[in-house]
Amino acid sequence: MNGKGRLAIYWAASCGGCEIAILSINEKILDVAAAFDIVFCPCIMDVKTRDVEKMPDGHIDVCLFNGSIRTSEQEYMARLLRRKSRVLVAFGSCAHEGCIPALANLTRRDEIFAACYTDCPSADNAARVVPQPETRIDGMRLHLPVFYDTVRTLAQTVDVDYFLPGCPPEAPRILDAINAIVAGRLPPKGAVIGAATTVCDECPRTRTEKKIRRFARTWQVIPDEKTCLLEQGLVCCGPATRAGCGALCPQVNSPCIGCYGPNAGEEDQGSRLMSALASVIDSNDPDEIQRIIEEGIPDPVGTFYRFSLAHSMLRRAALVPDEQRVKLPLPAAGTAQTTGGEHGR
Amino acid sequence: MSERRISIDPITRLEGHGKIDIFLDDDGNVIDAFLQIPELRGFERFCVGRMVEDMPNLTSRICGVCPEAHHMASAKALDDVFRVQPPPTARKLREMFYCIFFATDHTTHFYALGGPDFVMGPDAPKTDRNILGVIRKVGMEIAGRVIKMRADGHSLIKMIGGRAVHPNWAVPGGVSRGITEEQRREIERLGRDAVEFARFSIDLFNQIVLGDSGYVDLLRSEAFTTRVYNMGTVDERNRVNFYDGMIRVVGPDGREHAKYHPREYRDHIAEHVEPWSYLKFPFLKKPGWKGFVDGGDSGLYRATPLSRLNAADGMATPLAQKEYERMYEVLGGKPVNHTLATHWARLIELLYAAERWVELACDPEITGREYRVLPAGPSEEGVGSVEAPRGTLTHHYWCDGRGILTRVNLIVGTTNNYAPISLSIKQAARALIRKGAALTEGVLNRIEMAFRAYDPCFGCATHHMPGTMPLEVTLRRRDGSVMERVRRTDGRVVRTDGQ
Amino acid sequence: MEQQQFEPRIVGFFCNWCSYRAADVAGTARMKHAPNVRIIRLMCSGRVEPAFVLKALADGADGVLVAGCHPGECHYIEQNYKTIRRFAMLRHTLRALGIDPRRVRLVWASAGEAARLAQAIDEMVETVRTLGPLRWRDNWEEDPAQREAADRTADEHAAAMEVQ
Amino acid sequence: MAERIGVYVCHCGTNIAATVNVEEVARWAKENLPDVEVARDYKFMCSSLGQALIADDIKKHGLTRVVVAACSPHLHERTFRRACAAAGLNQFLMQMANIREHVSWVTAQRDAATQKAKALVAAAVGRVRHHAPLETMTVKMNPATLVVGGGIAGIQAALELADAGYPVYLVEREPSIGGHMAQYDKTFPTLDCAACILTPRMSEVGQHDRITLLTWSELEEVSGSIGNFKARIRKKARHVKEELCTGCGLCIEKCPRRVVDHVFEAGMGHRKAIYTPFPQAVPKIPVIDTRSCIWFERGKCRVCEKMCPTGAIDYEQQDQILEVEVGSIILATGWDLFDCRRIPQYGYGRLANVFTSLELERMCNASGPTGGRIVLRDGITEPRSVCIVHCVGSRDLRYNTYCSSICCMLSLKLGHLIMERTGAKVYACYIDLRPNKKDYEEFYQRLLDEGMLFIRGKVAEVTDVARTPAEEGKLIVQVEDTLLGKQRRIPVDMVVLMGAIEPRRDARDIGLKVGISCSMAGWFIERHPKLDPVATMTDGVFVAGACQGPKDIPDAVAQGAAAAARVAGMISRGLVQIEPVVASIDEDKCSGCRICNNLCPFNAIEYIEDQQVSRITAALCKGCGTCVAACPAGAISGAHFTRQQVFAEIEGLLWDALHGTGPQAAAAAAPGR
Repeated sequence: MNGKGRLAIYWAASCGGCEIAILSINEKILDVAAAFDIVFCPCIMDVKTRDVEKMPDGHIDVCLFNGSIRTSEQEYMARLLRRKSRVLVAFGSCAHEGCIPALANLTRRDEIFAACYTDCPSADNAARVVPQPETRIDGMRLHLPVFYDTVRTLAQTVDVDYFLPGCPPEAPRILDAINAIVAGRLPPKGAVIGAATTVCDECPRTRTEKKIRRFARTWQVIPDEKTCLLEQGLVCCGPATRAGCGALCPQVNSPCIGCYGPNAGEEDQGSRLMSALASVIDSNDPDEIQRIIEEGIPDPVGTFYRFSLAHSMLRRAALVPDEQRVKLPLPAAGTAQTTGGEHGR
Repeated sequence: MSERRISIDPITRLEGHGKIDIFLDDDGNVIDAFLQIPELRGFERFCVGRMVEDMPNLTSRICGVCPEAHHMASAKALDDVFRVQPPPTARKLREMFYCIFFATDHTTHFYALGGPDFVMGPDAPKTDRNILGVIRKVGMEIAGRVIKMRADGHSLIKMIGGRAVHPNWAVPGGVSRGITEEQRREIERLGRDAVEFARFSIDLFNQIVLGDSGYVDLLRSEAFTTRVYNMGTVDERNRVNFYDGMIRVVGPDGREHAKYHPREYRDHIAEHVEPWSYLKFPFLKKPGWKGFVDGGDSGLYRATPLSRLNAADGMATPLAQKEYERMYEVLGGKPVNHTLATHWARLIELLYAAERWVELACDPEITGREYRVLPAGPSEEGVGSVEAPRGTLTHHYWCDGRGILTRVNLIVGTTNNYAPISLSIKQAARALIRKGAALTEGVLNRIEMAFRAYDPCFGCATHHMPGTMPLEVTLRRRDGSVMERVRRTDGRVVRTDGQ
Repeated sequence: MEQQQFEPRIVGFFCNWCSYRAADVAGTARMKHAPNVRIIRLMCSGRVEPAFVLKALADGADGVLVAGCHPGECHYIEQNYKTIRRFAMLRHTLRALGIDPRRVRLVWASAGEAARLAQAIDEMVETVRTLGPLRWRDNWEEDPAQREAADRTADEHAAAMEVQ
Repeated sequence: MAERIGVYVCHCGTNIAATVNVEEVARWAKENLPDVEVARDYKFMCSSLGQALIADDIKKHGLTRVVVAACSPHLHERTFRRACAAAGLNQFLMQMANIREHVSWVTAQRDAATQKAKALVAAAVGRVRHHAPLETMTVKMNPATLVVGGGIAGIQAALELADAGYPVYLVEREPSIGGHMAQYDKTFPTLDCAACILTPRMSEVGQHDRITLLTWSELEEVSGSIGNFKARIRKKARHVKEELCTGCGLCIEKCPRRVVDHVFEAGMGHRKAIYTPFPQAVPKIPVIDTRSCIWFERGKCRVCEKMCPTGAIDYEQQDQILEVEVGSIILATGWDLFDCRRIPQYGYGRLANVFTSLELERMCNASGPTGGRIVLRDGITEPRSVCIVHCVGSRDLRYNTYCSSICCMLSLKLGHLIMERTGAKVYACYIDLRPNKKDYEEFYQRLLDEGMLFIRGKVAEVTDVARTPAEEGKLIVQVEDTLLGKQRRIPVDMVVLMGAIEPRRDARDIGLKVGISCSMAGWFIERHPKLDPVATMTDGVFVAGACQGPKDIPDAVAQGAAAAARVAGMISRGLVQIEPVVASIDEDKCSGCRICNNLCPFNAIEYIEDQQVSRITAALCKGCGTCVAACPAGAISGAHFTRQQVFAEIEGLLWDALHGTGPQAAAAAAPGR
């Protein structure tokens, strides 16, 4: 990159933690300001979408895009910034994998609206009002973006060049990435900029062979501070989670919750964790195995896919769960689909 | 009769999306103004089915600006769900951790978000009206102190809570790990710096704002005065407390309206729903929902630094108490209803947070080894509440015998202020946009100042993801055709600033 | 009508030593059974990763059948016990995702049990037939209305004209 | 880089072509599947002409991958791999699609069959693209062998190998080799003296310059793999210096402490605190039993020390750990006798004159406690009637379901000896008599002639509660005679229980150490029950004798020799081949989480402490892929069954769902909601 580059930082469906993380590189932020002109960063300065729309395509050298896509407005911004940016980086867990808000993929828009507006314990909403894409109040027209059923990652919406994992990415990793970009030391397109091993590699706890008789809930044990949390029965996502954070959570005596996503070259973090944990259950008796699993891991999706449901192979729960489908004896294909379908909306 | 609409889309320098629509009649007078929040995430729904003990980590993702607030409210809700009393060491660690966060967060807002309006002035070129502008104006030395203050805060939050953003530390019955004596010494040392920084920030506010009659007039002006109820958490002696206490509500006239335990929140407040926004409008049940009007008969209330001071009888630390008294002296007694005074109140809270932080760091119990007790098992329900920088934050969980959530309700800091913010905006718009009066960008910024004072975080508010789109004002006829548009053209300038 | 009937697609993961041979024997003995199961040969049922099953379901399978040696008879001594453990975990997860556990089945078949295997295959095909097509990708296929909404945002901006 | 794939669809005469439209499948493959260079259908791909077809295309079209859609790979994978190899294409770059056993032979619906055949071909094509050329590895064979167990089977194996000129380490946990056979007097059916045939072999072992004999020693740990095992052996302290001891026996003679010998004498006789199990022991060097030695108990005595002419006694002696390196291991750890107390109604341990077969063996033995006299517990009275109870703990669902196989003959032998030496009347209560080998039936006939009485029926109870005067002072055996179809009460002086032959109590631990497993019953599992009875699933580890299942002396000896022959074969070749379908760990990706560490029954995975990574020993890996599936970091990959290959196979199998063709993909195309 010769001369000053143009940098954009945008947030779609994110919590703002990624911006805080960027600010957390502290004085280094000035180095960034030296290397880049920040041409778009609504969080801290008054630059407008209009300005972005006016830019020629590819005008922005690097766009750090955090947040996932769950409304029409965010989809629009994603498309716009893809067009205007030469390098589009999916920054942080939300853009990369959907993060915790993607657990919403276990539900549907109508269920979310019900919980938030019509059936909310503190709502005063006898009229059962829910937000509408368009509202008219004596001639005045008000618009809201459309709320999608499914949270999508940035890469499931537009073409993405690089990914930076973490919720949020730790400052050193952010600097690594920025320096790589500045120095033009860019990995092949589509690469996740991060470590190629998992959290255990950075975890100071002592490990031995694993034999699990019981999965413990975090409220049930005060873990010993020296030995592997998994060996103490706690479901630690470390073994299946990309390194790079420095194993911060295990070091405050809390199990890794998996925010860095799967290891390099892996697509589905949950399936790796599932397989690993099941493999070391110390029983060959199907009933006992069932009990160990159901008691210790009552919420498998929330445990294995806490941060990566949108990016997982199945992406979400069935819009119409099998048990809710109308079951006909040997239905003809067409029928089955439409009956299945009608429940979708 | 053609109707005209001004659309400020979106509002900037806050955490979250926001869009203001102002409707004018042919004379150019304001008919009505709407603050729309264009997003929602639905934590209330998708947390159902999760393990209840996961909530401090799940809900901290509601907002990356104040994850500590959700982490704490959630942990307290878990204490309640599991019917467990954290040992004194844990309680104090949590409060200290929380004060460190408060000081850091208030710093961010004053210097990066709200501050620029004062430091640079509402009519300064918009390109300067941001943190970089502030740095240029106040100089690198001060900028360095601001950056250091934030860096110290985050490094301590990381040291204690494990991570600078989204800590993974609080558990039902306490915290996952205590602190060592050497860590304590570090915390105390940086705490003393923080107290100095807070005092320095107040002096800065005195010079720049109180020293400038123009600002003082603006601050006292009717355009920025909203008379609604005030909410805040108070300790046993009715002094401001962020971490724990009773909820106290004081009327626009300064009389106590209610004082209740957070568990009883639903006896006192309810939420109103409008089809044109994803965000709900909480209000006090007794006066009830009367629409966007202020006064004692309307249920609107604020939960902000200013309302917390209004709702309390004083501050629990000496220096902050002095500043508290001085503010009311200067602004003519309690309660203060001048929205812009919120910035001042915020700095007083900053000072209190820093002092309390040092107090707790010096507490002999703070390094105790008993920082966690194991509960027997989950009960069916629990409520937890703290004062988030942007208002009273309430988490309410229901779960089954396995500790799996069956229902979740969240009333988040900024949400409390949604209605009063809308009202303030309407008032500001009415006062500032009049026929004949040129519609300048400065005018629009003043309107934005009306809500910026609340330091609103619509990220929290709607448990939707923040993200702001630049300000733009469009005047349209009812048919939608554009009459005129006012926009800021400062994109390039920022670049040249950088060099 | 026959063509009308829904024909489930089922992916099979069979171990090389017992179940795959059993399937061979079923063929050699000309035991007619549903052709709906398409078999992948692995050395051991212990090689089956949950990811294989998820991949199959995501790519259009209506069901998955995993087959291995009987417990205690594993060619690799005890690896099929790990299969039991993983399978329990997988089904636990699939249920939470709204997938009927009957769509994913684990059977044991020694090389001699061709008939038993053929029967299991027929049973499974019928079960999945009654459950209906899974057609997983439809779950996230974009609703046209959503695209329009996104485009509308674009139009509003495009329509705008500037006045300083 | 794009591959050039050849697809060959076999008609198999009409076996496939009658049901699958093979021409269509081939045409379709060429047109629809990426990188397919040629696609042909042919009558018999496995014929030499068919193979030539592939070979020619490999040369002519420069094919880099080959897919053969035909019968089951179990039938012809080797054939087509060889064909490819012959044409210069690595054999692992060929993949088969099973469209006969799995398609044409299981359905009659032509459309469905053709559709499925396409799916299987698409899967094979998708998969083969990701295949890697693999080479079989070879390792050098260490000529030394470790034999565990010094019974007749182990002795046989050791001698065979040593005589062939290869070094052998023979490990025996007792002070002397010889095993159970040394306890016997006579052996069936020939009734020749056990000692006479065993002791020469024992001394041969003792003197053999190629055999390192390690008695009073136990196997501690085994690492490494075929060709290069490392074994740690604990040489327990004898407290007698082997290099000085002459085996004169003075120490034993003078030792003041006499204790009951529960091992060799089966509790029937005594030994000293310092002892050799029996006079002909090999080696002759005694052992101090520190649990009964007065010096070790109370710190006085030291008589043996005073007596020893060569000063060989050493009370301070410590256990030693020896490390030996061997190329293969033969387990011949033998068996334990069923504990007859477990069947209380038979009264063993409660009723004085109920004996076990081993106890009787010792009594019969001329050099045994009674000098060969068969007497009741009082040590004087000879029994006038004896009842031998068969299947005690065998063929019994409550204990062991299997048949111990030697007890019938043992019973006949003992019956003969009892009658010969006491003239007593001998009954045998049996379920079935199984004298099923060379000369066994004849021996049975002989015993019938000698007047031994056989009652078909499982004994219900042995009691001393008399119902009639005739039963007074006797043991009464309650049994249903299923031939006469009536209950009988047989009063006798002595009852002998034919206890079951059981696996060694610690067989599983030993199995674990060398990475082989035991059946439910506890016998070591052989690689194949018929075709490979002495090899195991772990290359380089063999089993011989009763540790693999109950057997008599001739079978044990045969297996010992067989195992030795297998080992000798590998040693003479000097090199051993290792399958390339194994797992390997990418140590950069491995975080050392140790999830995989105890998933391998073959001990192929070891944890490298200082580097904090796990590593797989290819020679030990059997390629099952369980660890590959378990690795949470995705650091383990399984050659020829990589995730990439299987994923590609899945995508191929579901081509019609993914690419919107075929009956219901059409429906799938229709808007879902």
